[in-house]
Amino acid sequence: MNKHVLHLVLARLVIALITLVIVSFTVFAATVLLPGDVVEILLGQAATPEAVAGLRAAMHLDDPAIWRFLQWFAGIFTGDFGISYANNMPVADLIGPRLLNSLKLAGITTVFSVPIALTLGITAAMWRGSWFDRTVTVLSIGVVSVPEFMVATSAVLVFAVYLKWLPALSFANEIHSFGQMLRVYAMPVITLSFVISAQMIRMTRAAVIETLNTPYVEMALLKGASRSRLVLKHALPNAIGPIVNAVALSLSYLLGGVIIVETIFNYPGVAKLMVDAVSTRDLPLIQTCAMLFCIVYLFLITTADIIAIVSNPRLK
Amino acid sequence: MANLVEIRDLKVEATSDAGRVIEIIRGVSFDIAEGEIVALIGESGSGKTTIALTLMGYARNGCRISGGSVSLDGRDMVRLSERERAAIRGTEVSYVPQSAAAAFNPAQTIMDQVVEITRIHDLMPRADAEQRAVSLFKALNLPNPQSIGSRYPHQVSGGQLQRLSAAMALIADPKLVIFDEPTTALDVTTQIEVLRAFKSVMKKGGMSGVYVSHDLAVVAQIADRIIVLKGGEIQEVGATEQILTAPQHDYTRELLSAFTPKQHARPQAPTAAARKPPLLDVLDISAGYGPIQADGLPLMRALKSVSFRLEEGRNLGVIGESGCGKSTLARVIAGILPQVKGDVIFDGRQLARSAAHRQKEELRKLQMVFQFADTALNPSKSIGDILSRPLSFYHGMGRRQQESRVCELLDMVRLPRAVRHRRASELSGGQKQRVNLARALAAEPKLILCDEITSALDTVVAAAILDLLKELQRELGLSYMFISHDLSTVQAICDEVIVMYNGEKVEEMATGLEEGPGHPYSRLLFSSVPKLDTRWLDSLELDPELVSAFARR
Amino acid sequence: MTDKLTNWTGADDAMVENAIRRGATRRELMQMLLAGGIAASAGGMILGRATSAVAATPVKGGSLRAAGWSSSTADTLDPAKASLSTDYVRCCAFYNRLTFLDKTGVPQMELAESIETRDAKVWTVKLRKGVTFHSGKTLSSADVVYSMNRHLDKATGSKVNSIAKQMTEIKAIDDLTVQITLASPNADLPTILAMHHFMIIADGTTDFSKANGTGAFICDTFEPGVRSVGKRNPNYFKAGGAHLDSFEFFGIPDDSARVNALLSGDIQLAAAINPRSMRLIDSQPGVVQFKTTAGNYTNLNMRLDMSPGDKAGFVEGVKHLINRELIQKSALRGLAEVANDQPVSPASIYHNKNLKPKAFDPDKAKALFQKAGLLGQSIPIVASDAANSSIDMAMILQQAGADIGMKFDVQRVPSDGYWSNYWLKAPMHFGNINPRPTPDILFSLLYASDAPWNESQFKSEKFDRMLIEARGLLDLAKRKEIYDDMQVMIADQAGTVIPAYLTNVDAVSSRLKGLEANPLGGMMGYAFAEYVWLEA
Amino acid sequence: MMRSATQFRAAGYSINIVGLIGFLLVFSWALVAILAPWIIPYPIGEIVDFDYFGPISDKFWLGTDYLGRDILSRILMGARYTVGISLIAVMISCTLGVALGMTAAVVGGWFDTILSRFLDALNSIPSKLFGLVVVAGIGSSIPVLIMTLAIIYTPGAYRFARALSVNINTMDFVTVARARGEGTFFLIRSEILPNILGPVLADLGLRFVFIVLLLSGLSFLGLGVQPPNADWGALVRENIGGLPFGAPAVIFPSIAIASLTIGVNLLIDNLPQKIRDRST
Repeated sequence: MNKHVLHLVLARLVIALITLVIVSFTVFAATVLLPGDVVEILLGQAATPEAVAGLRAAMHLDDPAIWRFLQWFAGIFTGDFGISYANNMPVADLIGPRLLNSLKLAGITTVFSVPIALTLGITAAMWRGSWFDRTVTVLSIGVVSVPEFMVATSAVLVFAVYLKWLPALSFANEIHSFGQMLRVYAMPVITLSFVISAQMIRMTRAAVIETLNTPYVEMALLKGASRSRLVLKHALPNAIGPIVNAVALSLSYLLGGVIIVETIFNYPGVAKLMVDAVSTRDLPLIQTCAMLFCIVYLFLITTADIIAIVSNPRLK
Repeated sequence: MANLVEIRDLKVEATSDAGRVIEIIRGVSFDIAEGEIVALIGESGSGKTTIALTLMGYARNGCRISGGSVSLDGRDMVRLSERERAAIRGTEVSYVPQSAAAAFNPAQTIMDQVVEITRIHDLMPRADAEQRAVSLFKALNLPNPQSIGSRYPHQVSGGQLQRLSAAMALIADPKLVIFDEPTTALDVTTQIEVLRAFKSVMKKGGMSGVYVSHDLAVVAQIADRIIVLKGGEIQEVGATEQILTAPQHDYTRELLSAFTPKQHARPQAPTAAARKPPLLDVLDISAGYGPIQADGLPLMRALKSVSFRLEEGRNLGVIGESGCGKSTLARVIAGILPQVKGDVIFDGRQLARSAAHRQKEELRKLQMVFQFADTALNPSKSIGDILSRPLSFYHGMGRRQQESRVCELLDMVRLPRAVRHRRASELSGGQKQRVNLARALAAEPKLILCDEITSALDTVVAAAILDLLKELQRELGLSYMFISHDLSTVQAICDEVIVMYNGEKVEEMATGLEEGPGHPYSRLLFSSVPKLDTRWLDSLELDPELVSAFARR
Repeated sequence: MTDKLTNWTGADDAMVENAIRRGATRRELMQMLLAGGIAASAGGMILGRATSAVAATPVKGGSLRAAGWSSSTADTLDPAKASLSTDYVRCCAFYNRLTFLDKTGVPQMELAESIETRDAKVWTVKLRKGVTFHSGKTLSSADVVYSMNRHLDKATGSKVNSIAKQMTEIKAIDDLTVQITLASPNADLPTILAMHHFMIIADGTTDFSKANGTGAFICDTFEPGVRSVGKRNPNYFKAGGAHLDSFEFFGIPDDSARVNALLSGDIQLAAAINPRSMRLIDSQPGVVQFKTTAGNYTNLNMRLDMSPGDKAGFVEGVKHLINRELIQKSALRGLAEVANDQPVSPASIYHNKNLKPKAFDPDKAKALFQKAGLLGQSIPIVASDAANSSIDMAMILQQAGADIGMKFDVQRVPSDGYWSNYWLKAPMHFGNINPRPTPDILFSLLYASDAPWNESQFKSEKFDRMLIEARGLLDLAKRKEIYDDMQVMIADQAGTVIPAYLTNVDAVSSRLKGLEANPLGGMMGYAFAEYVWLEA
Repeated sequence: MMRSATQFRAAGYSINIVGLIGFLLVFSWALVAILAPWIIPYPIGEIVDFDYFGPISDKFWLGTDYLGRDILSRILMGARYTVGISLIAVMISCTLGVALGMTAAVVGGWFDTILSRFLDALNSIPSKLFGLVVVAGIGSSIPVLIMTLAIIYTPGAYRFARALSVNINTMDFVTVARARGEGTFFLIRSEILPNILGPVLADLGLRFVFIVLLLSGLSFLGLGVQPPNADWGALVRENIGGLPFGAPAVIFPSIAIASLTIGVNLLIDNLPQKIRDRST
């Protein structure tokens, strides 16, 4: 019985690993396709042919790209992610603290937005067709349709510039108390929640409505169960599969997709790092970032799959 | 006896997708006395379930109670507020669903759901509730009553679920219990157990009951009174005995006659047939699901080296209970599930294992009709399109040819030509099954595999379908392989029967010899078919060993 | 009241003020003035004035947060590699140069005590005594030799390699004396040494994850693409040293975000405000705008060796079709000075004032295009956010073209990789040139036949000869004459359209004091950190 | 559920008032997109006002932008790009994704596995990197832009459609068709597709919103819409500086985006019963 689940889970993990390899190679290929290499870009306007040649030699960028990729790839297994071309620092050191920041932001956003989104989705489903339901559905679309940078900038103007309640920038490295944490994260989190909630709300609503039409919910109704009991105890547990899936997909945005928020609030996360890496053609850095995003993405969807499997007693 | 329930001039109306409002219950009135069990008999669409549900003040999505009164123990369920109704549901009137499998929440343990009523209305501490549940399990003689509650619905058999759902309804010993076709989904051998259990519990508790069913024989065993319904109106009300023996209303008679179909007239001497090469020759087939094991056989074996042959123009019945592999057999022959071992020789040619590798001609000559008419029809296509596809596919017909041929086919299966513009969802179960049949006929096959095609239908409709099959056979010289769990249907149409149990062919015989079957399982099976006799169930003596050996409780 | 004195200029005032700021003693100053041939009496008066000007008495302490506009993982503390304003600011805070330019563009001594030459070819640099690196090591000639030689080593990837190349020999004479020999005479060496890339680092330094300089701040934190924090250097060689206790710097690329950060008080200095945001800060109390026209510009380049640039008349046509006033008014919101197609800005003493900008004259342009046989053809212009407001300029030209039936097809390309993929390569593209201290550097970088960045492939032996000649001259007036002519040549012959010199606006909190203009660029030539102070 | 009086019926198909509003919004924007060149008051590139972020005036109905260009004209022209490009892109991505999704579900086996993995991979590549590669590799033009958007959003549509198709694939009527010997294409086209249409449309709605937004992002990678033209997202972005003093130049483009995206979704969420019923 549980052996079965284990089997499914393992299968998922193996598949995830395969995907990972595909991605890192695809990203590598993509980067190599880009014109201009790290040397030209580092030298910028000073990139005279001989200067370029010289620096290239100095940085051992003459050996074929694929070879460097393989070296990097081999390195991973020894926990060595290579040295950044752009500033000769170990990639691990560059990413480490920023990854932590990103995860913090993502985590807090999750804690904040997921419950709200689910509640809205579920309540909307509960009173399906009601005005509440309609407003939620329309608003959820309205909210995503406002460009992210617009939301962020407006938030800064209102809360930081005029009301002076919150700082305009998020200094992740200055948090010593819970209060400060709230102040620092409030705006980025709100902005991000705006972006990711819609999909969760819609999917949750759909999934719950789906299960509300099943015989066992009717049965519960005929036992005299209240509306809330119908939804929470009977519909919801059976809607978990699709819901976690939607949540996972929305959350997968929180690592690589938050570039705008990172820029506007000057929040040092990995998204900006990745963009920099791409602009400087910093292969080891790009590779590692891409790996990272992919891992998180796969982690999320795989967890979603697994939760779906586990939450379904038929597979126990 | 005072009346527990008094229904007066009840009206229910439904709104169709197109927005039309139709009255589906047209002024029904009847009473139920204390401790009385009343059966609502009728075909699908007769409104029997709808009426039963109004007793809980509930009307399904798209329906609403538009008139009349349903007074339960003096309170009118129609007038009460939703909150008040909720308070009564489960405590005073409770419901045993048609398909327990669907009515149990897959995500919760059985015990949670059985005691839920006591939690909702909080009637007693959980411990007591569980006590009570266990005693009910005993009373409904469920196996290992102590532990069964901790399982999940998918971990117990259909028969057990059905009884558990009864326990679920009885937990708060209500005054009235509504049974909605509780045994329709069960195998005959199981059905007996369930019926017995219900009957005894009800009698002990002295509860009133409403028993909704389309199966007179079943009702005969349990009900005191029978109400015959048709098109949302009461046709006849009477004591069970009287309804069975001296029916007043024509419709009631129709039902009764449909129940005992005429035996199939044996065709020309088998000896003559014997000389012909067999139309279908199945040699030592093994098949199943799951990964292939070391021994070259799949993990879950549904068929274990089954062989038989079927001569042209003759009909073979395959009978057995759910999970005996009879449907798998059909799927193997149709090439839907490739066998791992054995051969299928059809019309003198050996067939490839998978339909994908068979030739069009082979596929054309061998058609299959599925059990569930509605899932077998694409809901988003018109009947016309569905029927013309095989015409263009097999016979490469042009548009106009198709048009006329479709009409012919519809005539053949006794459906109005106008149907071809409708979608499946707009047809009744019987009509859908006819469409399925027509689709098979469109291919002009030699053999049709009928997988339980009548078991989802009302008796009358089923009988009509059987007659249709016979006529078609006469006109087109078809052969049928007829799969069913119901002996009488098989008797009605087949020349030979093979009895299957647990993936194996246990017996092969000519129909009509059921009185003296060799194999004990066959005996059990045949004796379990309910008879139109109120005393049948009580008088029935089953060899307990047989039961314990074969019946999947 | 300066009229009493003969040849005393505001520049000298500034020099004195700076000297005072750098903690020069009264005695030193008197010497300096006497060297300038000024009577002690007058000198005293000047000193009084100077000190009072400076004596908006600096406040010690406080920590400053300032934001530049760009920051990436390519941020570096290696002066040789420094490429963004962000790098310059940090280098200025952590290191020192041998010389630096005061606000009038005159080189002043910093780590060097004196720089002398006889023939402008062989230079002797005497170093200050008792200057120590943050590591505690004392500054010696070896450090200077090492710092200079790095620029000649290809492996360093120095930005000023092409300029450093003229230093054929750099050798230590003694512990505090270095001799620099040039390939050919160049009177501008002191100015060249004032460029940010020529910061002095400790001998043998290879690891730049932290900065070990002699600067006013000690590098406390440095995270590339994130931020840097400097703590006040207690034993800084300049008397008094920096006013601020700590100095944090980072980049906020998003323009409105940078302004908002300033308005909300999170930072005290927001560099390079986009003209579009001016209205926002105009209206704000407590915010001061600090404008510098240092002479950086965005220019449209037409390669003379490629179509359409090679067609006679086309370049001139474009020079007449580009509406300089409109660009200055609309695209740059008046934060610019209309320019005349040559790189020496009014901030430089060598600027040719008599060279007037070409008039906006569509009809003339039309005629010229007709002559070039290009009228009505669709001509691609490559623009990018990488080159400041180049897209707006391109659109303005495009519109003007549309009115005379000339199709300019503006291609916006990613700022990512722009310099290596499009700049200097596309037949018609935009460039963006940062201020350079001397015309010589500008010309040899951009217009000499062998210039590494000859944007329009302008080639002229005459021009090259004039360049060499002027370089060797120690006589200021004669040089200016030559440079004037060269500016005219460029304006008329080169394929580069320079519509305006951009004015750089730094928005600062009114608490921030001590900021001044500097020809090396905004933020006081990026060196503000050590001079400014915060009022409570 | 009784029919509310606010609904009207036409030839068996009926759409409620909310859906009608959605339809009108989308329709009018589509109309604008088509007619734009003839109805814009000023050429979009021309600087008509020396004042920037100008207020609403009878000369400039929606004020002027950061260069002093007429915003109304720019929005009207922008409709061409936003509506046109986004609609086409979303169509392509959904068509592609759904087609692949159904094929994967029907064919199953290694085909399914490989395809799913590959698209997952594609999905986890940052769109900026992807965009850059495209500009660098193929260069930049409207068709390229559309394809890029489409490709970026195909994996999502695929995941969604595949999940639905897998369910339908187990239905008897599909088995019947198989047993009849039908080919994959027929199974997909006429057995599966009609039955997943409803949910697919609903999904398309949300996807559309994201594409509209990503569009502006990509145009800043130099991909697609070239100056002086601009899509709405780009309009908001280039005028964001005007937000602090509520410049119409930044407010109205945002409103335009919102109205379009909300319109599309209202329309889809309230499609006529007959179409929605096809969803199973």
